[in-house]
Amino acid sequence: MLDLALATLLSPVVLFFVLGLIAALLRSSMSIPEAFAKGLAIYLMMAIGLKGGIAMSESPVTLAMIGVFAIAIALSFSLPAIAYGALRVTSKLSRTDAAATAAHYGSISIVTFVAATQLLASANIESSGYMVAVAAVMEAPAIITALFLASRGKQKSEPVAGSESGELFREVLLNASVVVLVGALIIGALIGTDGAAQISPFFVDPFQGVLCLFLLDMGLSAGRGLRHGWRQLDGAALGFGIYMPLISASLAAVASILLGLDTGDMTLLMVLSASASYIAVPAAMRLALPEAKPSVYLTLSLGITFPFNIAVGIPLYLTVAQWLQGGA
Amino acid sequence: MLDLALATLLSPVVLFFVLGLIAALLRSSMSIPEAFAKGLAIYLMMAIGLKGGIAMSESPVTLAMIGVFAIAIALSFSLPAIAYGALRVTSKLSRTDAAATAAHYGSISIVTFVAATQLLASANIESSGYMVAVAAVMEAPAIITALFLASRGKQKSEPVAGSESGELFREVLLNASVVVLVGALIIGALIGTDGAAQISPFFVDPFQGVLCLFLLDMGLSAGRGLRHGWRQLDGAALGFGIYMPLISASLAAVASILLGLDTGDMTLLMVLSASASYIAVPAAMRLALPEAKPSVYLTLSLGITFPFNIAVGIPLYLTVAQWLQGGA
Amino acid sequence: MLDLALATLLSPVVLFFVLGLIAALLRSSMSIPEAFAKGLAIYLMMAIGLKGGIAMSESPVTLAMIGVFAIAIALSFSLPAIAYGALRVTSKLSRTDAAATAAHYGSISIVTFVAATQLLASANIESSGYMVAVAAVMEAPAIITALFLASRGKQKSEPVAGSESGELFREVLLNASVVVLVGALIIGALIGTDGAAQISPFFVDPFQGVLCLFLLDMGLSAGRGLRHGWRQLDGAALGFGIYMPLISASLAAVASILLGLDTGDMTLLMVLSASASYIAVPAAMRLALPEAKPSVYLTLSLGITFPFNIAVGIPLYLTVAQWLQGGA
Amino acid sequence: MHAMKRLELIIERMAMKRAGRILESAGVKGYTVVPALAGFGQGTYWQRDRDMSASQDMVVMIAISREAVMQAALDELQKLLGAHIGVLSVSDVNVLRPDRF
Amino acid sequence: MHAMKRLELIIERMAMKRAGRILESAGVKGYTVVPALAGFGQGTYWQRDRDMSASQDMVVMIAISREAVMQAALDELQKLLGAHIGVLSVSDVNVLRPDRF
Amino acid sequence: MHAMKRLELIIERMAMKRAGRILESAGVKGYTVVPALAGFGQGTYWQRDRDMSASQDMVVMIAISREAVMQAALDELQKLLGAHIGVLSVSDVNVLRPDRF
Ligand SMILES: Nc1ncnc2c1ncn2[C@@H]1O[C@H](COP(=O)(O)O)[C@@H](O)[C@H]1O
Ligand SMILES: Nc1ncnc2c1ncn2[C@@H]1O[C@H](COP(=O)(O)O)[C@@H](O)[C@H]1O
Ligand SMILES: Nc1ncnc2c1ncn2[C@@H]1O[C@H](COP(=O)(O)O)[C@@H](O)[C@H]1O
Ligand code: NA
Ligand code: NA
Ligand code: NA
Repeated sequence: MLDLALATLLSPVVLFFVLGLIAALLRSSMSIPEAFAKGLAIYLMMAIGLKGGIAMSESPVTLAMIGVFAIAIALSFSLPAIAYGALRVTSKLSRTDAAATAAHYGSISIVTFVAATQLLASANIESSGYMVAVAAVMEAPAIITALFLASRGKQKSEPVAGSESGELFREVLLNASVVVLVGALIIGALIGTDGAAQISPFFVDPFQGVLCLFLLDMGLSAGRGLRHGWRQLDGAALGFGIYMPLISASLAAVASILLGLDTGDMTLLMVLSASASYIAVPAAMRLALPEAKPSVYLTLSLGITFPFNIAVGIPLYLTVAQWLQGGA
Repeated sequence: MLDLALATLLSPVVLFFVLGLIAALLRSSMSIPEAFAKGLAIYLMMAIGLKGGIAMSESPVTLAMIGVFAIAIALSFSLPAIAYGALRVTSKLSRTDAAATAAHYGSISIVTFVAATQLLASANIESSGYMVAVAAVMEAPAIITALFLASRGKQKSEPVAGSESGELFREVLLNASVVVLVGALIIGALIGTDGAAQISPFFVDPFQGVLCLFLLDMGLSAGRGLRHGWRQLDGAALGFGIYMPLISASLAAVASILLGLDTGDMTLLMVLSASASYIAVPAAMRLALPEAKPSVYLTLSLGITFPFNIAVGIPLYLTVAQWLQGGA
Repeated sequence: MLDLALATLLSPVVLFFVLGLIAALLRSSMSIPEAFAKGLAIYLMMAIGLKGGIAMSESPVTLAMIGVFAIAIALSFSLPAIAYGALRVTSKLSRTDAAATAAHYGSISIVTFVAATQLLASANIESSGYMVAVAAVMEAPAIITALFLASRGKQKSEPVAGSESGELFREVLLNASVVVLVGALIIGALIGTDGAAQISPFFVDPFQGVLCLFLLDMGLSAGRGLRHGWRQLDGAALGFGIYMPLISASLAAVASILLGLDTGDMTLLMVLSASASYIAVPAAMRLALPEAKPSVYLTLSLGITFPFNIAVGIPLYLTVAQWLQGGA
Repeated sequence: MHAMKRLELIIERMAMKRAGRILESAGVKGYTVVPALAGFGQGTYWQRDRDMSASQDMVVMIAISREAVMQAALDELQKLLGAHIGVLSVSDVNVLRPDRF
Repeated sequence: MHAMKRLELIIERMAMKRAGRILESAGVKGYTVVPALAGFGQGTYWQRDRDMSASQDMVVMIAISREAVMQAALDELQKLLGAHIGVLSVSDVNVLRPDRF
Repeated sequence: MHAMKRLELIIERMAMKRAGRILESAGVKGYTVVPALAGFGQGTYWQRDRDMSASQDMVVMIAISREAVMQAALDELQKLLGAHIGVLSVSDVNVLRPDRF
């Protein structure tokens, strides 16, 4: 565990995250232009999707896989209910803020997922290519639960002025991360290992380096979120950012044992469950629950849970998975 | 032919184009930031120019080459006249819209050219490095023909208020694609194969991958153009987007036989002739013929002709070239 | 010397700079989006910092190194005084403009530094990894001297309305280039050669190519600066852009001999002293001396001194260093 | 010149399309959207390049229109602003070609 | 404070320099150009990040000037707008340092 | 609708935070910053994508506020403009929800 934690903390990716975090906390004026960071994000999702798709092209679809998808969707649907309950009971967040926050914790963070695959790779632990597809299906269901929770008890409300039927649906199912991840997955499956040779000098070799640059930016965002946002949160809400991933990971661990997943996939399912969205879900929440305060859910998901998972969570989940599998 | 078509359609580059197209048609909100896409475009043109220049540094300038340049310029000058005639006779486009559209079809699309060189490479068919220079000289002449066509019969009109002598000239001959393409070509010729070693990890190896990312964006642009623009066009205009490249490619085939080009270069000259500009010429038209409607020429060039060439045209032109050469 | 000059002038990096310069002087409309160029700049600084840090992880800190740092800081503090004196005596620049310009010449240009390391590498001359750290410490001291010079003789002035204590301090010590350079240096030292393997496909292999793209943009900026700015400068000021780097390099040569530096490090210290800042210091000057005219200091540093150093200065400093070392 | 109303609506980027639909269905013949870079309101700051979630990004929508049409749009916009963050203001301007509006 | 006119010209990015030359030669002492992100007019929509040809990109030019100078500029601008797409409006503003304009 | 003042301050990007602090401490409840792309003034031109030092970048700050508050801000802003490059103008606007300002 300590070895893992150290390996994680001394990986260049995490070190650049910490650099960004420190720069932001020291109020450095540095920033990475939004257009450039968005371009990198699309690159990363293409690369992850292709990798997963190529891996899937080599292994047949099994019944076990279908079970994993079903459980993953069930987790994404149900985790927000737990998150919402916890927030409403312990913190002073309004119903809408609690529901919007809950949606983030049911959904996933693809960068956290990637960081976990890197740690697995460096520890020589196998994981399945289709876990990228599992990540993709866990993006959206949480939003549905959250909307249900937010509207409970209210009279059926009119739609917001100017809204169009289908706009939320499109935002949730056709946002950039879903389109690129699922699209690249399918393309990866179509081109297979042969087609991959041409594009791996762009999508495989520099991947780690690009991730460093991206995490520098995430560190800057997280640090700035923390600096501006923590005042808006009470201790109970801040605590939620730490204990909620642990709850989610525990449930995912139980599910993984039922499914008979091996160490790698179990770790990844725990990581997906424990991670919280900070790009796709915030955008959907601005459309669906515009009254909810972005500073609440972003401070929690990007400022607290993301760093926690990167520095502590991932090695912890892996250790637990190894221990549950009787390994070391 | 079918093999070629399939190889084209299943190449990652085309698959990402299709992904973008579908996402746009389904009204996904995803987009690639303009600044990032423009940066990628400059990278692609540098890479293409360098490749051509390095190839040229190894082969002497021949009389035959000069013939190709002359014919290419002649094609760029004359194709707009055919395009203009066809549009005026069959469609309801105004004189100005028809002339502006014609300019696009006399000029070229460098991405279509690159896609063709990729197909040739994957089919192990040789082509000449100087064809990049041919592409560069075909960018501008079409614009002159189009301006002549648009002004025919009008009294000599005053220049637009605020315009400066030379501004159109600069836009046409010193736009980003001409500067970068020609500049990189010369630099490539100067540094030669030796100098190329240092920069090929950036300009050669990742090229295919960057092209995937760029074509995803082109798919998004094309799909959006189609969705908004097709209503502005009648059937005759839409048909033009398909039959005009076939006419251009036929003329180029005839010219290639006269010049005695081999299969690879013949295919490329057909592709250049058949392709239509969607960045440099639109910008020039906004200056020179501001009354022309961008939605007309962009829907045709980016929404119809580009996808047609990528999916159907390129393999077709190659097949025809092989057949004309008595090959297979 | 002639060989070196030719090798420099025919390197792709310099050729792309010249391409940009020519395009700008011909008033081409081409540009590289700011967001993209800023992203590239951050990439370059990460790469340079990592390289230096990894090199430092392999060699122990010596007393000699500490001497170099001390001298470098002293140079950065003192060069502005010379620059200021020269400008006030020879040109008609106001006190504020002269002080602001002087700050640029005491600070450094990291791209000039990189170009010099490339030339050294291509000539198989060793240089120390810690020179990157030397570059970093030379960024800021010059600003302090300049502020002192600008305020001399004035009554203690009130701070500018709306300014906050610490804002200048943060801008000077925590601007993007300091944060990324120093941060990446430390990270490089932490991960060492082992950790570098994963990220070198992104930070090492494509470095030269990215530099080409970045220098194309610098050429565009320099050319535009020259075209708009030279009218604001008299001959004496323009001359300063050429002779000042020679003065600075001479002082650095003397210092290098006292320190016993070898050819490579001596060249780099001369280059750092001779180079002038064009990103970090201009930003600091807008905060600290807003009355100073940006067109003055930018035309000099980016339009005159940068091209001079790239094309003439670097090979010259190397030749001098070789000669002083009794080498050839 | 001819008197018109200029609407300036500072609103979240995600609500831009909703506001656009309202303007269009009220009969406004055109609008232009300008990106915002940073802002301050109710004690909080945001800055585009410093928040990768982009969830606080704002835009400024400008629409020039006849008074009567504008009045119709305002009622619906007010409802939109009940839900979304936004600042709406209207001023008097003069235009050259009144038939365009 | 001192009364001035504020010109706001929403125009195609490619025509920006033409408009700038007109303003300058009419005696306007300065202008600032702001990029537009998206827009709607005559039944068509455009969005900067979604059209790689950038041929429909608009910008907003703002110039503050004395009334007499502005009047001179308007006549020439009107000619420009005969050819290009664009929306021009003028409003009253007050400034602090009148000698700058 | 309710009468308010609209401040438009065209100022160097580096001075944006200073202006923001002045507005905030004068009691202005919010402002929005829009990036500029290009500009002209006193015989010099600048363009964002063409100067990598970004030292001439400008932004446009928009703040809507009550007249009394605006007056307080103007005095301090005038001092800021003594040092920095900038163009300040104030105009009349009407808003819907006066309690927000
Ligand atoms: N009075 C105002 N003038 C201009 N922009 C404002 C004003 N108030 C708020 N804003 C903008 O609206 C955003 C949200 O404001 P608020 O709803 O007050 O949190 C701010 O970040 C500003 O960009
Ligand atoms: N009334 C208006 N108010 C603001 N912007 C407008 C208006 N009309 C047109 N525009 C802008 O001008 C562009 C072209 O308009 P049009 O000439 O109507 O197609 C639109 O896409 C908008 O960006
Ligand atoms: N009258 C004006 N109207 C609008 N913007 C202006 C005006 N004067 C100056 N500017 C802006 O302020 C910048 C600096 O102007 P100046 O201080 O005149 O050099 C210019 O580049 C413009 O962006
Ligand atoms: Na989760
Ligand atoms: Na063509
Ligand atoms: Na220096």
